Amino acid sequence: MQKILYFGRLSDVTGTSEEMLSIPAEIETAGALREWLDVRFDASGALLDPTVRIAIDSEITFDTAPVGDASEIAFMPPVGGG
Amino acid sequence: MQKILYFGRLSDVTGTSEEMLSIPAEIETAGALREWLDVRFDASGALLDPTVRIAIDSEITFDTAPVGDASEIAFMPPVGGG
Amino acid sequence: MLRISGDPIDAGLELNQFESRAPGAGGIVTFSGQVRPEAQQGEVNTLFLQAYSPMTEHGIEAAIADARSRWALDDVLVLHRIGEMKPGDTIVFVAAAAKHRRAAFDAADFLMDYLKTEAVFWKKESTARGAHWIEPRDADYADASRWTKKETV
Amino acid sequence: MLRISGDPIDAGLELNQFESRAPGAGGIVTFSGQVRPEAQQGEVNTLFLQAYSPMTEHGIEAAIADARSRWALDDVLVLHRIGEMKPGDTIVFVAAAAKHRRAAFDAADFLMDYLKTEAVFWKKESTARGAHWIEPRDADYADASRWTKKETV
Repeated sequence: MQKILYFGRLSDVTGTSEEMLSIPAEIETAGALREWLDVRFDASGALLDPTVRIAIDSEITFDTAPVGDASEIAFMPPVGGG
Repeated sequence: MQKILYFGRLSDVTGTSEEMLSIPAEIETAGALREWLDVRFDASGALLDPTVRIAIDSEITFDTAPVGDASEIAFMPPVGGG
Repeated sequence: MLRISGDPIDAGLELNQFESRAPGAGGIVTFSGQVRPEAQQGEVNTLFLQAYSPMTEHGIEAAIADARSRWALDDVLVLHRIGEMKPGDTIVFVAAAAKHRRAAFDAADFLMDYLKTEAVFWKKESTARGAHWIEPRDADYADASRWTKKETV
Repeated sequence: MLRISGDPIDAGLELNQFESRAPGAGGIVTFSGQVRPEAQQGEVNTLFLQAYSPMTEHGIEAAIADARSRWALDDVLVLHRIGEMKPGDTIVFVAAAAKHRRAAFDAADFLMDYLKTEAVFWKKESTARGAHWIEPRDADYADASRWTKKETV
């Protein structure tokens, strides 16, 4: 089980800001996870938007990063400051 | 009688920060008053220093300004801010 | 020092505590920001601010370290409120103490530019027309770019 | 608003009162200056500050009016202490409230430059070596000249 976080407007799309998930073994990268979750939530590409960054265990990463060993994966729309 | 004010380091020279004075009729201008007071206080030119400005009734003025009608004459060393 | 919390910020109390921690510093500059009553889409009822701990903290701490490396500062304080707020509530409080007031002004200014543009926060405004997440403003980016420009020009 | 007084300044209290007068302003920048413990001639025992009323007030009020004409400000407050003070005492407190933080920062900065260089005050430091009147510093003049340079360059 891995923790997935959806920040900002993404939580409106997913209906949750946080969930525990068993990511299928064939989903190996952050990029593949984006696509799989976008279909799962019927998000119409909201998770595919290139301005949405993915953080693995609190480090911003690229779509090529492996997700297998991650304990926390966060989807982050552009941050607007406070 | 006219009120004379000595600000900042000038009060160390004159020994007072404020006095009421009858200025002799022949002392007609601010410049003449400077010279007369410098002698009177044995101030060795402290009141003649060109950086010392004279204000008549709260208005900075020149040495040529008449002092006869002034109610308050102030001797002001350079202001250093707060 | 950094504190991110859902509790209300009492700017005056914080200033006095900061002042007593840095006695005789010379000068203290503070910025306190309030939730604005007016939004792009009408009058604000509430503002909701979301952080991602510890990423938000790490980013602000890096900005504080950057400010300390740029200016001779005796002390720095950043307080940021998260969660639900009302118009007029203090959302951010920054204080910088330095012997020279120029350093204190520049550091507070610099930290505010970071906090308003790059800090890891997401915010949602609720008005009579509903709630919407706020995207970054161009003017904020222009402010933040002042600091890097200084190095290259 | 301007107040010159021999009473101690409570910066935190003043900030909270200022904030409640300008609710929802967007941003408030404050500067509080403390009497420094070290002087050119050793450790400061006391600082004595002298004003010339109403000339001192008129000068500061003109600077406030100038700041209001340069930047869109919601409110401005200048407090200056006079008489005898000890190191660590707050000698000056400036607050500027504006919708845009850049205006609040610039106005507070501008007013401090005026207060530290052109304001009609005379000050005397007392140290173990005796008392002496302080003359203007060149660095302060350089700060104040920034504002006129902006208009001519």
